[in-house]
Amino acid sequence: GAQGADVLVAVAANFVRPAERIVDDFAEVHAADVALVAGSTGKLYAQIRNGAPFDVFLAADQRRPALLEDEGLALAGSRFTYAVGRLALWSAREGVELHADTLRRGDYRKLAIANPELAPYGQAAREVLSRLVSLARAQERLVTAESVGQAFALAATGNADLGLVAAAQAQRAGHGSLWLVPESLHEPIRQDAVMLARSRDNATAAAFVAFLRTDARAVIASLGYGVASR
Amino acid sequence: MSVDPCRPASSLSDFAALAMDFRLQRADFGLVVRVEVPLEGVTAVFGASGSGKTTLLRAVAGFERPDQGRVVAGTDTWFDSATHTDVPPHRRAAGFMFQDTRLFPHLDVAGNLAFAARRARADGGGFDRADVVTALDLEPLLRRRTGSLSGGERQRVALGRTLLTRPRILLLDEPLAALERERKADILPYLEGALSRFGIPTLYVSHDIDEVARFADRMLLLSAGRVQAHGPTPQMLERLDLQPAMGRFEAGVLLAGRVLRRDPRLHLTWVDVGGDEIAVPEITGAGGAEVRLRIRARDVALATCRPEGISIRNVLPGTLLELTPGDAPGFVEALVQLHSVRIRSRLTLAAVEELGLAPGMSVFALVKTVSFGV
Amino acid sequence: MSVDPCRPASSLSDFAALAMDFRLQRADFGLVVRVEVPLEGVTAVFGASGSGKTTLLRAVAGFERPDQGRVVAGTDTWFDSATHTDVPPHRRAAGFMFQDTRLFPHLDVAGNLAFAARRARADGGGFDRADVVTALDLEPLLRRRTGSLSGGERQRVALGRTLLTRPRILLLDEPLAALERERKADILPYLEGALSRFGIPTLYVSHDIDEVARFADRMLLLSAGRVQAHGPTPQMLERLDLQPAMGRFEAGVLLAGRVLRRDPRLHLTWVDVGGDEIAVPEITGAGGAEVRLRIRARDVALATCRPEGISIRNVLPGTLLELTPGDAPGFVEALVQLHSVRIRSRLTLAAVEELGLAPGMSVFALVKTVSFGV
Amino acid sequence: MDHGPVWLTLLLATVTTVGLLLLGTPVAYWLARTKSRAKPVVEAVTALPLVLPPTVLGFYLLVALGPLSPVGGFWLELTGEALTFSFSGLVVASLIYSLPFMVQPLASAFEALGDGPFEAAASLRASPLAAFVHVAVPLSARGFLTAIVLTFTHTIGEFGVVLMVGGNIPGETRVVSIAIYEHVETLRYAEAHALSAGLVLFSFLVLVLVYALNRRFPPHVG
Amino acid sequence: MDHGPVWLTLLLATVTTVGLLLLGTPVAYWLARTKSRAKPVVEAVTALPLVLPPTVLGFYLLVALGPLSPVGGFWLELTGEALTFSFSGLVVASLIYSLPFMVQPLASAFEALGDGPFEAAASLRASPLAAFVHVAVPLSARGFLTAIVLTFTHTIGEFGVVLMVGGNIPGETRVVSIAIYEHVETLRYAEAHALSAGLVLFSFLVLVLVYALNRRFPPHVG
Ligand SMILES: Nc1ncnc2c1ncn2[C@@H]1O[C@H](COP(=O)(O)OP(=O)(O)OP(=O)(O)O)[C@@H](O)[C@H]1O
Ligand SMILES: Nc1ncnc2c1ncn2[C@@H]1O[C@H](COP(=O)(O)OP(=O)(O)OP(=O)(O)O)[C@@H](O)[C@H]1O
Ligand SMILES: [Mg+2]
Ligand SMILES: [Mg+2]
Repeated sequence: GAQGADVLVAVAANFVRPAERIVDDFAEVHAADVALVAGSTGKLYAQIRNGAPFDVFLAADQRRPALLEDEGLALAGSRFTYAVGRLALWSAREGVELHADTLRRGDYRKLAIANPELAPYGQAAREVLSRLVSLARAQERLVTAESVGQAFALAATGNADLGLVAAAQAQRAGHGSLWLVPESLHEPIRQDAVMLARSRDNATAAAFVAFLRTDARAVIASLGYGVASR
Repeated sequence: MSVDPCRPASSLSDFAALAMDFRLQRADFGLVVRVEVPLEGVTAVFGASGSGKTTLLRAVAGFERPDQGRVVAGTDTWFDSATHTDVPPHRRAAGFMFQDTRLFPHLDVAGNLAFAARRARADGGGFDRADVVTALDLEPLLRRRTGSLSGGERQRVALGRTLLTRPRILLLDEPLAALERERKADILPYLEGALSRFGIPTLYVSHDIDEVARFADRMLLLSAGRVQAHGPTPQMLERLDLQPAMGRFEAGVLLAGRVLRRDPRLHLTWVDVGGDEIAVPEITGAGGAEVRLRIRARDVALATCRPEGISIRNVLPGTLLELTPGDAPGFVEALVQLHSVRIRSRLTLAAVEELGLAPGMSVFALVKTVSFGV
Repeated sequence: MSVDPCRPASSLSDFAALAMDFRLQRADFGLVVRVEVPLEGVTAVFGASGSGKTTLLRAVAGFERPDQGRVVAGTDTWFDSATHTDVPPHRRAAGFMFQDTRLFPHLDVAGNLAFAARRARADGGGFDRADVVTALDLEPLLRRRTGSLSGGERQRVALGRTLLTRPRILLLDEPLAALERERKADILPYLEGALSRFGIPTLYVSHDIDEVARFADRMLLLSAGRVQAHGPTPQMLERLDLQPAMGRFEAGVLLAGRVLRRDPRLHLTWVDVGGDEIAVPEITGAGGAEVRLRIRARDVALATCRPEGISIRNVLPGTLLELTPGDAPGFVEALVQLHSVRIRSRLTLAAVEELGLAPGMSVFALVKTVSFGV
Repeated sequence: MDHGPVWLTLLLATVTTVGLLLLGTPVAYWLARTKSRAKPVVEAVTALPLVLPPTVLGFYLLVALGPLSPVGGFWLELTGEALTFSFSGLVVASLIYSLPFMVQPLASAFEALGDGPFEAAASLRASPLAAFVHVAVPLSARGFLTAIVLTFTHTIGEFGVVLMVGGNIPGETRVVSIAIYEHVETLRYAEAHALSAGLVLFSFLVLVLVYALNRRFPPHVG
Repeated sequence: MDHGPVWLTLLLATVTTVGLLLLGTPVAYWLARTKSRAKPVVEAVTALPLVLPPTVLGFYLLVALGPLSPVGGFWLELTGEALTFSFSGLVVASLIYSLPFMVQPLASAFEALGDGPFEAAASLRASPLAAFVHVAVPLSARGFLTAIVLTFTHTIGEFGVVLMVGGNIPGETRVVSIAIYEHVETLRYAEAHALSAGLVLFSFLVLVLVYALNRRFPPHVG
């Protein structure tokens, strides 16, 4: 059960996998019970504002942690970028040649992206598209998923022949065809973490955040994320 | 005794009577009632189909709310539009048996009886389950689902169920209509006996005057939502003006008598009716017991001289009082004064002419013993 | 004519007859029927409550599936367990009127009638809406929701609805049980006339022998799920052994006669019954018209010499054929041979002894004119 | 405010409700009248779409209706369009997801009728179909009302399945529920409140009207 | 596999169903029997929780039940625990969201009874309460079955509201539907398939059993 958990970490759905590894590593060192609560960043934010008992918030963007900081719900100065997401163009089919021209020429029926309004990966995908082609042209063959996870599902099930998804997801899938979108085509997808004000006296939470800043960097990097320079 | 709509309401006594004084409008049909029925014995409610019998009973039970007026049972006001009194049906302790039985389909017969028995008035008259089950022959049905019962079986169960609530007043809406004559003949004496034994006042709707004339103390005749007449059964049966409403073959008289003696070998009982002796089929009742004899006018013939060598047992001397036209052409109703009671006879115009019958003549009234239903 | 259960099935003719030859078990109740009814006229189905009347009709209509056997109407096999034939009810064209009416609550009365009329057999007999509405006096009810109809009104609507389907065979389950005598007397002649006019064969369940004796061609007597007897009405009414089942006050005879002459002033009609003249209340029918007279044994008295000065119109000379004990103690049933028909009389033992009645004696049968229901 | 989603929502809810009336009514009727031993199994199956979370059901529908599946492939061949990410796909998904709301109340209403009305109809020479249309349906009016209200409102509110299968394409599959959801997620609370309030108010008025009419024309049995 | 969510789901579904039986039955009964003019309004209100997307409804419930709201504050004071992100909060949210599934079929079943059985009960001296318990309830058995099945399965499958109000906290508010959702979201399809299959199979078996029993003891009305 989680009632007894020392630390409750709210984590953006796209980062659950790495977070689990990190928690395991952390537990080996600290013998502490850290529980993860996955969700969309917007939802988690709304919940924190309404009294959710989280200690640490690993968001998928920078905006929500910043808001929390402004609102005094997060510890001032605790915000930092724990991971930088990379975007990949991915197809479930093997051996497909994927590159910028694929998008430019529109060699696809449907392209799945995460909802730009909701997910930073969606936002980044939109930027890529608007740089390579006009957004209006891409629009009609675009399908928008609630989250980058669902965008991946759309591509993985073949409903969309292509998806602009998280590189970490594509890498983990271990199959299909992949083109890592150059970072020059979109603003970096900075994912910020913040420690919540209600947990200012929670030493374990502080330790976990510290762990995330330091020892976890290798794991994060190995799972398809960039890590921000300090 | 017809009802005078101008009688002031205050004259409705509130002791041991059911006072119904209300009006109730349902679309085209209006029921206007102003009548008081003693809270004892059986009051038969007659009237053509659609005359308002069921509606009257429903208003008494509390299932129809009169637009205006009062329903008072003894000292309890059940409904009064003036004071906004409206006692809910389940508190009126009126046992209503519905024309369409309304057995509970989720319970078996025993369950339906138990539903009632569990809620019986503690201080109510003594209907007990075994008694009712035996009288209505419900034993073979007890474990049966109600959905598979025959029409007559449903009625017996519904009657038993209503009796078991030990109501303060019984409202029976054609309780035996689906039963054949034989079965009725089995149940009626039980019902009659039980009602008088436990003293539960009853309003009894029936189409069949024969069915109730024997045990109804009073009759209430409805016609198009109005009380056309109301009074003790004997007087009501004598009234010629009511015959169209009561059915033309039903006219006759009801005579109170006393058992004189019995002949066990011949299975006959002689009854004294105000000085006349009438032979009827054997009655199981002690000598001196009071009985009522219903003699239908159509079963009475007249003779101007005492007939001999005839199988008709009762030849009663009397005086012809009056002759009135019957309700059908060719028929004449004769009223004959016996020793102290009067008897009614239905004749053909042909017979009246041939015998030269006229008021004042001495005649003999002939009544077959077998015309008395057992 | 009782039914011989050993008669081979092949003898069931399949021309213009309804052959019912099946068994059907429902928990404790078993219905075993092997009888053939001509597909014309009215067959009255009698029997105590719970004897299986409704079940029989339901099996014919197709609402109950026999466990084994056949139901054949004319040349159509409706059910045959051997060939797994089971024509669905709506294709049998059997107009079933339910004991509990089953009006459609979502339609008004006119809607209920229209439901049936719309589906009437094109080639069926000529019941038309206006005719039925008038005969059953449904006009004032047409716009009414069925939920608010009185018990009798419901039955009239249900009967009208069933007639309007112009069925090939009518199955009427106590169609008039909720109606008072007057109303019945209005409807019965219409029904009788219409049925014979349109030639729709009918099975008619009733508790009331008087109700159907006048127009039923045959009777089928059920007792505990078995056909106890079956045959033409006159013979059935004469059979003493059936009296317990048919009700003890119902015994009598049914005589076929022919209208001789009428007296419009006295409103009498004389009917020739096999050489005897019987005066009855006025019949609206031409001279020479065939009529049936039902004479109940309880309405017949006997005399050893011709009585004088008596109001009884019909004094019929005859010979006493036999005396048998009645079904109740103290009663005797007498069979009297008239010119060519026989008549039954119910007497007291006391009368038999006093008059010294014995078979072979000459007697006079006395029958009041008024005992014939109009 | 963009009216597209509102219009699309109403269209989807209407099409789903009408579709389920056509598809679900016979199923419910069969369930209520059958004596088959398979009845409990079919009954259970009709309730099953509820037990899976909408998004998950949506995921499986995505697989089942996708162009790689037999159904989706057939549809693609037939119409030249994929079933997913189209309004047709949404309808199919909604039909499946809302099935229980139509079938269950209807089966319950039909069963409550018992055999009486059907026998009466057959005795008046009405075929089973006629008995169904002219007797069973009007007598089950209250059951239909319940089924329609549950189906319609549920289709309005549902978006897990719809989002997954529909792909949130403006004018094609972007319904109101997704729009409100987006507003909430992106902290545009004022817009979310306005749209929610509009949806609730509109639905409330429609429902009050429907129930008031139902009251005026009571479908009462007995 | 972690059994916590399964257990929690069954507990939540059971508590919600029982709770709604207790709360929804009187409401449905009132709706079916009342002659009040407010009836259509109340009827509409009981259907409204369906029109909002679960997440959005969840959002409003989050606000309404949160420690800053009067309700949430009162609860906090009373129990010392917040209503949101607790099992109690989940129950409250589920009760509200599943209300229509209980009330609507029940009201429909009660209405189908008409006045007959109630008059019969009153004529046998049964109080309105007794008539309700001993007549209306058993005669509406099929309606109860429908209401219970819809409520229970819907509570199992629902997760939008639950996720929002409950917060997906392991052992406290993390139910199966959320777990499956999470598996799908985090691309652990194998786990999602296993859990979904288990859920569907289990539900199917329970439903078949329930329907088969219902068939054996028919609650038939006449
Ligand atoms: N709600 C109503 N709206 C209109 N008319 C009604 C309503 N309820 C009853 N009636 C009419 O009132 C009259 C009296 O009905 P009621 O049921 O009291 O008759 P009844 O004397 O019991 O007849 P029956 O012997 O046929 O049962 C009938 O004509 C009936 O149609
Ligand atoms: N499904 C069943 N299970 C058990 N018994 C049944 C079933 N259906 C009918 N019966 C019984 O069969 C017998 C005949 O019923 P039926 O309805 O045919 O009688 P009926 O002659 O029409 O009687 P009534 O004149 O009372 O209507 C009754 O005793 C009834 O209880
Ligand atoms: Mg009545
Ligand atoms: Mg019967």
